[in-house]
Amino acid sequence: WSNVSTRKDEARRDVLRLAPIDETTTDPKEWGKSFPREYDGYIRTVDVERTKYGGSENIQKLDDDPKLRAMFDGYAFAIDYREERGHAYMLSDQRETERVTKKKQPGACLQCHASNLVAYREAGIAAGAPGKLTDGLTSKDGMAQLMTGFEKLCALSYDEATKKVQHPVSCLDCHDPESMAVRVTRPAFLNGIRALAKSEDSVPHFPSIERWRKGARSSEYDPNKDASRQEMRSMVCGQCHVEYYFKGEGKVVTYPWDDGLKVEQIEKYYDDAGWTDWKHAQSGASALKAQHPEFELWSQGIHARSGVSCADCHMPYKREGALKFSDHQVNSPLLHVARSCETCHPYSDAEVLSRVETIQARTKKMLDAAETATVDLITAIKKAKDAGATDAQLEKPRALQRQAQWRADFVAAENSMGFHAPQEAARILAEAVDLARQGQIAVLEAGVKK
Amino acid sequence: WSNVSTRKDEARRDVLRLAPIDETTTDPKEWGKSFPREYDGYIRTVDVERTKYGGSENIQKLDDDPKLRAMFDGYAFAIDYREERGHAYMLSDQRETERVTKKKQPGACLQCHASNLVAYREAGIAAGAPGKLTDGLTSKDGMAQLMTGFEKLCALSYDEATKKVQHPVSCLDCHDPESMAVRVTRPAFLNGIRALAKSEDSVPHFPSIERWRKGARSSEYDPNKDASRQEMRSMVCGQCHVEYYFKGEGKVVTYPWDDGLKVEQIEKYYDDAGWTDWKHAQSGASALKAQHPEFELWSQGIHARSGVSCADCHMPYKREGALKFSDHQVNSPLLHVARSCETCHPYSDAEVLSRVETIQARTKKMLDAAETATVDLITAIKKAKDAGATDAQLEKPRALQRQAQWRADFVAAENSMGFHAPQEAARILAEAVDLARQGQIAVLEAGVKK
Amino acid sequence: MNLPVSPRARLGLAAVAAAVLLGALAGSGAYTFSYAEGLSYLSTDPKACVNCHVMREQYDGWQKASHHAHATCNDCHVPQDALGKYMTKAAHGWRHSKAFTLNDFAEPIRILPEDLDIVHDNCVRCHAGLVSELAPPQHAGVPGERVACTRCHGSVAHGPPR
Ligand code: HEC
Ligand code: HEC
Ligand code: HEC
Ligand code: HEC
Ligand code: HEC
Ligand code: HEC
Ligand code: HEC
Ligand code: HEC
Ligand code: HEC
Ligand code: HEC
Ligand code: HEC
Ligand code: HEC
Ligand code: HEC
Ligand code: HEC
Ligand SMILES: [Ca+2]
Ligand SMILES: [Ca+2]
Repeated sequence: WSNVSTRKDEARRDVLRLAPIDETTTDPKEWGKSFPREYDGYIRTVDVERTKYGGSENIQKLDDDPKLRAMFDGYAFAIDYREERGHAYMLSDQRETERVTKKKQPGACLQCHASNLVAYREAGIAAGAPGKLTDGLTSKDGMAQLMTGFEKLCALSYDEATKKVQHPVSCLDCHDPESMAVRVTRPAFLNGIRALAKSEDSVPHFPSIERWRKGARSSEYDPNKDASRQEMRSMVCGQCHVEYYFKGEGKVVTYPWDDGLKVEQIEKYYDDAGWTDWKHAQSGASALKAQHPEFELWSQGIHARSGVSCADCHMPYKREGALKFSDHQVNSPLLHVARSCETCHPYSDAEVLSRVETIQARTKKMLDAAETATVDLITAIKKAKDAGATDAQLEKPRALQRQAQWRADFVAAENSMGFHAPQEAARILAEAVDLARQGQIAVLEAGVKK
Repeated sequence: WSNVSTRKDEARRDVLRLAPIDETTTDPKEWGKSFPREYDGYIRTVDVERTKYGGSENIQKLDDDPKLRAMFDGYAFAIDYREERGHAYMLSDQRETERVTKKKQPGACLQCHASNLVAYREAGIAAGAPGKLTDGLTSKDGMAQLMTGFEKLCALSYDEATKKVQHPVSCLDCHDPESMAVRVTRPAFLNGIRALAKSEDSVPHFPSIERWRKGARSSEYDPNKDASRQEMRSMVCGQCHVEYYFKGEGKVVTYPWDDGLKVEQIEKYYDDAGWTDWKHAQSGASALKAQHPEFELWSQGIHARSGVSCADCHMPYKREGALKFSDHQVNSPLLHVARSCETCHPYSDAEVLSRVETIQARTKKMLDAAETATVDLITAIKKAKDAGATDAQLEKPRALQRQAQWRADFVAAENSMGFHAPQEAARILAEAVDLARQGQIAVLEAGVKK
Repeated sequence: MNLPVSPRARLGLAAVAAAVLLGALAGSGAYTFSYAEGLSYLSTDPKACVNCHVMREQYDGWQKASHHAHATCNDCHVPQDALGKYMTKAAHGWRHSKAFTLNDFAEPIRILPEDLDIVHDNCVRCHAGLVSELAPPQHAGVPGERVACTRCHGSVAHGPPR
C-alpha cells in the first residue's frame, strides 16, 4: 500500500527547478537536476542493443553489405560507414570516423553532431551580430547571432570547429530553457522548411504549412511560431535526420527542399544546381550520396499523414507511478513496442513485431535487387570503358547510374528499412532497378567491342 | 419521442418469412420477399458508375491500355477484355464476351458466373450421387451431389452448360436458406482452401486455419464448419475473386494454392505442373494469364491481417429507419467511403479518397513501368527471332518473359490498383521490371546479328 | 439478454469468494481496497474509476467520446443482470486493487477477452433494435461468432487512440 500513497503524492507534485538553466546551459547535467527522469533516459542512449535491421551496434556496413563498397567507390563512404547508434555517441563517432580522420571535412559537419548553439552564437557575436548570449534564441537578435555564427563555423575546417563544442545534442538544442517547450534551432532546417513551405509539394502532414500557404505570406514560415506542438514533435528530429549537402565555397549545410521532399524532387534540385557528390571511381558517373532521409521518407507515409510524430514512436511516454514523461532514451521502437505501438495498435508484442518484420523483409529483398542491379551497371560501364568506349557512348549509362544509385541509396541510407513509408520505399526501389537495368541495356546497345 | 417509440416497435419485429425458401430456390425474387432490403441492394448491382481506376463501366481495357494487346497476343484476352461491373451482369457478360463467342470455352467457366448449385446437384444426382435436391447442401449427400455434378458440368461445352442456369450469383449461393448464415459453395474453393490449409504458407488472417493446422488433422479443413463468421465474410468472395486454371482433360476449375497464396508460390505451382496458358504469338514464350487475384492480394495486406473482411468494405452496413443491414449493392467502396471506411478511419471523405488515390497512383506508375518493360522484352525477342535467333538462344529471354509478365499481369488483373496490399503489389512490380529488363539484356547478350 | 446464471457469473462468484477470503486474511489488501476507493466499484459514478490514475486515459477519452451522454462505465463494463453485476464488480475490484498495489500489470492496459464479451452484450442490449438482423449468432457454436461492434465502432466509448 505504500505504493498507492506514494503515487498519490507523485500525482500532486509539480516540477521544482533545482538548478538555474538559461540559453548558455549546454551541460545536460545541469538540466538533469530539475528533470531527472528525462536526463536518465537521455544518458542511457549509450546503450547498445541490436535489432534485425537497426539497433545501436556500430557494425561496419561495408562488411555487412559489400555491394556498398562498389557503389561508393572513390568517395569517403567507401572507407568507413557504420550503423548509427545512440545520441550519446554522435560527437565522438564523428570525430573518430575515418571519413574525418582520413579525409578533410568542413566545420559544417558539426551542425548535426553537437550541442552547438552557444558556439554558433558566440561566433555570430564575434562577427558583429547584435545582442548578447543570454537573449532568447528565437528573439530577433538571437536568431541573427545564430545564423551569422552558423555560416562562420561551417566554413572552418572540421578540426578547428570541433574544438568549440563539448556535448552531443543536448537539452538546450531541443528545449526553450524558460518554458521547456520544444523548439527547432538548426539553421539549415529553418532555411529548408521555409523553402519547403514555398514549394508546391503537398504536405498533408503539416497543416501549419498548408495554412501558411493559404495565408497572406507577409512573413516567412517559421516553425517556432507557426507549427503545432504535434508537428514540432517531428520537426525537432527533422532538423538532422534529413538529406543534405554543403552549398558553395562557404560549405553551408543546405537541405534540398525547394521542389519538395520526394526522391525525384530532391534529384531535380541537385540536377538543376549541377550538384555532384563525387565522380565514381569505376564508372566515371557523376554520383549522388543519400544521407539518412528519415524525415523525407516518413513524410510520404501513412503515419505522418495520420499525425503520428517521430516522438510518438521514438520517445514514447513512460509511466513512473502517476507521472508520465517522454522517454529520452531515443532508440529503435522495436525495443519497446508496447509503449511505442500498442497504444494505437492493440495487438501482442509478437504480432506487432511480425508486422514490422513483414514490411522490412519485403524492403530488404527489393533493396538487394536494386543494389545488385546498380552494381551490375557499374561493372558494365567499367568494362565498356576499359574496352575503349568513349565518353559519348557512356553518357547515357552514366546518367542512368546516377539516377538508379540515388534511388537505391535513398532507401538504403534511410534507417527504417522501409518502415517509415513502405509503399513509397518500394516505389523508389522499383524505379532504381528499372533505371539500372536500362543502363546495362544502354551499354550493350552502344555496342562496344570487347 | 413518437419517433423513438416507432423505432422501438420496429426493433422488436423479427424477420418474417413471407415466402418459403429452400435449397432449390434460385430465384432471388423469392428471397427478396422476406429480405427486401438486401434484395433491393442486390438488384442495384446493375448500376454503372466509374471511379478513377475501377467502377462499373465495361470499357474495353485493350483500348484503354494498348500494351495489354501486345502482352496477350495470341490469347483470347487480346480480343475482348473489359473492366468488370456489377454482379447482375456476370452471366450476360460471360455469354456475350468475344472470348466466348469467338473462341470455344468449357462449361467450367460457369463456376463463377451463375447461380449454379441446383444445376450442379441435378447433374450430380443424374450421375448417381445419393440423396435428393432438398437435402441441406452441406450434408454429406448434398456435398456428394455438388462435387459430382460440378465435374460433369465443367467438362461440357460452354454453350451446353450455360443453358442449365438462369441467374447470376444469387442468395442461395451465399446463404443457407434455413439459417441465412453465410456459406461457401464453390467446389473449386472448397478444394483450394483445403490445399491451402495443408500448405506451409503463413495465414495470420485466417485463425481457423492456423488452429486446424495445430489440431489433430483427423478431418480435412472445412470452412463451413471451421471458419469464424468474420472469416466467412471474406471467404464467400474468395470463392470467385481468385486466380484459377482448368485442370486436365476434364477442365476442372482449380485454384493453384498447394504452395500458398503469394505470387511466386502460385508460379511455382504452375511451373511444377508444367502449366502454360498459351504460347505468345510474337515471342513464342510459354505465358501465364493472371485473373482477378483479389483474395490472394488482400491476403498479403494489412487489412486482412487486422481482420478486415471484403464485406466490411464492399458490403458496408447501411441504415434504413431503425434497422441496419448489409448493403448488397456490391461495388467500389470509393462510392461510399463514409460507410465503408470512416467507421474505422475517422477522416473526411476527401481525406480518405486522397489516401486511396495516393496508393493507387503509385501503383499505376509502377504498373506502367512493368508493362512497358514486358512489352520491350516481347519486342526484343520477336526482333531477335526474326533475325534468326535459335530457340536455344531465346530460352532464357522467354523464361524471363513468362516470369515478368506473370507478375505485371498479377497486379494489372487484380482489381484494386494495388489498394488491397500496397507494398506487396509494389514488390511484385519491382520484380516484374527487374525480370523483364534482364530478359532484354539476355537477348542482347545472345548477340544475334541484325 | 436475460440469461440465467452464466458461466461468467459463476466465475465471478468464485472471485468474490476469493476476494472476501483473501481480503480478510491480508490486512494490507483490505487497506488498499478502501484507501484506493475500492468500494466505489459498487457505485455507478464514473469518477469511481478514476480513483485509480491508471484509468485516467479512459476516463478522459470517455468524457469526449460520443457515449458520454448515453452510458457510464458500468453500463458497458458490467453485465446488467443483477447477479452478474455484483459478481463482476467484485471480481474487477479485487483484480484491479491487486494489480494496482503490486504494480505488476502490463501497459498499455487492455481489455480482457471475457470483458469484451460483456461490453459487446451491452452494445447489443442498448442497440438491439437496430442490429437485430446482424447481432443474432448466425453460425452458432463456433468461437468468434459475433461480428464485434468495436471493430468498427472502437472509438465511441473512449474516442480514438491518443
Ligand atoms: C509509427 C512509428 C514511427 C514513426 C512515426 C517514426 N519512426 Fe523511426 N522507426 C520506426 C521503426 C519501427 C523503425 C525500425 C527500427 C528497427 O529496425 O530496429 C524506425 C527506425 C528509425 C531509425 C533507425 C533506428 C535504429 O535502430 O537504427 C531512425 C534514425 C528513425 N527511425 C528516425 C525517425 C525520425 C527522424 C522520424 C520522424 C521524421 C521517425 N523515425 C518516425 C518507427 C517510427
Ligand atoms: C542535432 C542533430 C540531431 C537531432 C536534433 C536528432 N538527432 Fe537523432 N541522431 C543524430 C545523429 C548524429 C545520430 C547518430 C549518432 C551516432 O551514430 O553516433 C542519431 C541517431 C538517432 C537514432 C539511432 C539510435 C540507434 O540506437 O541506432 C534514432 C532512433 C534517432 N536518432 C532518432 C531521433 C529522434 C526521434 C529525434 C527527435 C526527437 C532526433 N533523433 C533528433 C542527430 C540528431
Ligand atoms: C544534416 C545533418 C547532418 C550533417 C550535416 C552531418 N551528419 Fe553525420 N549523421 C547525421 C545523422 C542523422 C546520423 C544518424 C543516421 C545515419 O547514420 O544514417 C549521422 C551519422 C553519422 C555517423 C555515424 C554513422 C556512420 O555514417 O558511420 C558519422 C560517423 C557521421 N554522421 C559523420 C558525419 C560527418 C563526417 C559529417 C560531415 C561531412 C556529418 N556527419 C554531417 C546527421 C548529419
Ligand atoms: C533530440 C531532442 C531532445 C533532446 C536532446 C531533449 N529533449 Fe526533452 N523532449 C523532446 C521532445 C520531442 C519532447 C516532447 C515534447 C512535447 O510533447 O511537446 C520532450 C519533452 C521534455 C520534457 C517535458 C515532459 C516530458 O517528458 O514529456 C522535459 C521536462 C524534457 N523534455 C527535458 C529534457 C532534458 C532535461 C533534456 C536533456 C537531458 C532533454 N529534454 C533533451 C526532445 C528532446
Ligand atoms: C499515435 C498512433 C500510432 C502509433 C504510436 C503507431 N501507429 Fe501505426 N498506424 C497508426 C495509424 C493512424 C495508421 C494508419 C491506418 C489507420 O488509419 O488506422 C497506422 C498504420 C500502421 C500500419 C499499416 C500501414 C503500413 O505502413 O503498412 C502498420 C504496419 C503500423 N501502423 C505499425 C506500427 C508500429 C510497428 C508502430 C510502433 C513502432 C506504430 N504503428 C505506431 C497509428 C499509430
Ligand atoms: C479495406 C477495404 C477493402 C477490403 C477489405 C477489400 N477491398 Fe476490394 N477494394 C477496395 C478499394 C478501395 C478498391 C478500389 C476501388 C476503386 O478503385 O474504385 C477495391 C476494389 C475491388 C474490386 C474492383 C472494384 C471496381 O470498382 O472495379 C474488387 C472486385 C474487389 N475490390 C474485391 C475484393 C475482395 C474479393 C476482397 C476480399 C478478398 C476485397 N475486395 C477486400 C477496398 C477493400
Ligand atoms: C459466384 C462468383 C462470385 C462471388 C461469390 C462473388 N463475386 Fe464479385 N464478381 C463476380 C463476377 C463474375 C464479377 C464480374 C461481373 C461482370 O463484370 O459481369 C464480379 C464483380 C465484382 C465487383 C465489381 C463491381 C463493379 O462495380 O465493378 C466487386 C466489387 C465484387 N465482385 C466484389 C465481391 C464481393 C465483396 C463478394 C463477396 C461478398 C463477391 N464479389 C462474391 C463473381 C463473384
Ligand atoms: C474462379 C472464378 C471464375 C472463373 C472460373 C471464370 N471467371 Fe470470369 N470473372 C470472374 C470474376 C471474379 C470476374 C470479375 C473480376 C474481373 O473481371 O477481373 C470475372 C469477369 C469476367 C468477365 C467480365 C470482364 C472481362 O474480363 O471482360 C468476363 C467476360 C468473364 N469473366 C468471362 C469468363 C469466361 C469466358 C470464363 C471461362 C473461360 C470465366 N469468366 C471463368 C471469375 C471467374
Ligand atoms: C455474394 C454473396 C452474397 C449474395 C449473392 C447475397 N448475400 Fe446476403 N449476405 C452476404 C454477406 C457476406 C452477408 C453478411 C453476413 C455476416 O455478417 O455474417 C450477408 C448478409 C445477409 C443477411 C443478414 C442481414 C444483413 O443484412 O447483414 C440477409 C438477410 C441477407 N444477406 C439476404 C440476402 C438476400 C435476400 C440475397 C439475395 C437477394 C442475398 N443475401 C445475396 C453475402 C451475399
Ligand atoms: C473494420 C475496420 C476497417 C475498415 C472498414 C477499413 N479499414 Fe483501413 N485500416 C484498418 C486497420 C486496422 C488498418 C491497419 C493499421 C492499424 O492497425 O490501424 C488499416 C490501414 C489502412 C491504411 C494504411 C495501410 C495501407 O495499406 O497503406 C489505409 C490507407 C486504409 N486503411 C484505408 C482504408 C480505406 C480507404 C477503407 C475503405 C475502403 C478502409 N481503410 C476500411 C481498419 C479498417
Ligand atoms: C484500484 C484502482 C482501480 C480502480 C478504482 C479501477 N481500476 Fe480498472 N484497472 C486498474 C488496473 C491496475 C488495471 C490493469 C490491470 C490489468 O490489466 O489486469 C485496470 C484495468 C481495467 C480494465 C482492462 C482489463 C480488464 O479487466 O478487462 C478495464 C476494462 C477497467 N480497468 C475498467 C474499470 C472500471 C469500469 C472501473 C470503475 C468501475 C475501474 N476500472 C476502476 C485499476 C483500477
Ligand atoms: C459505450 C461503452 C463504454 C463506456 C461508457 C465505457 N467503456 Fe471502457 N471500454 C469500452 C470498450 C468497447 C473497450 C474496449 C476497447 C477496444 O477494444 O478498443 C473498453 C476498454 C476499457 C479499458 C481497457 C483499455 C483498452 O483499451 O482495452 C478500460 C481501462 C476502460 N474501458 C475503462 C473505462 C472507464 C473508466 C469508463 C468510464 C469513464 C469506461 N471505460 C466507459 C466501452 C465502454
Ligand atoms: C446504456 C445504453 C448504451 C450502451 C451500453 C451502448 N450504447 Fe450506443 N448509444 C446509446 C444511445 C442512447 C445512443 C444515441 C441514440 C441512438 O443513436 O440510438 C447511442 C449511439 C450510438 C452510436 C451512434 C453515435 C456514434 O457515436 O456514432 C453508435 C455507433 C453506438 N451507439 C454504438 C455502440 C457500441 C459499439 C456500444 C458498445 C461498445 C454501445 N453503443 C453501447 C446507448 C448505448
Ligand atoms: C463492419 C463494420 C460495422 C460493425 C461490425 C458494426 N457496425 Fe454499426 N455501423 C456501421 C456503419 C457503416 C454504420 C452507418 C450506417 C449508415 O449510416 O447507413 C453503422 C451504424 C450504427 C449505429 C447507428 C449510428 C447512427 O448514426 O445513428 C449504431 C447504433 C451501431 N452501428 C451500433 C452497432 C452495434 C451495437 C454493433 C455490434 C452488434 C455494430 N454497430 C457493428 C458499421 C459497423
Ligand atoms: Ca542504429
Ligand atoms: Ca469494376
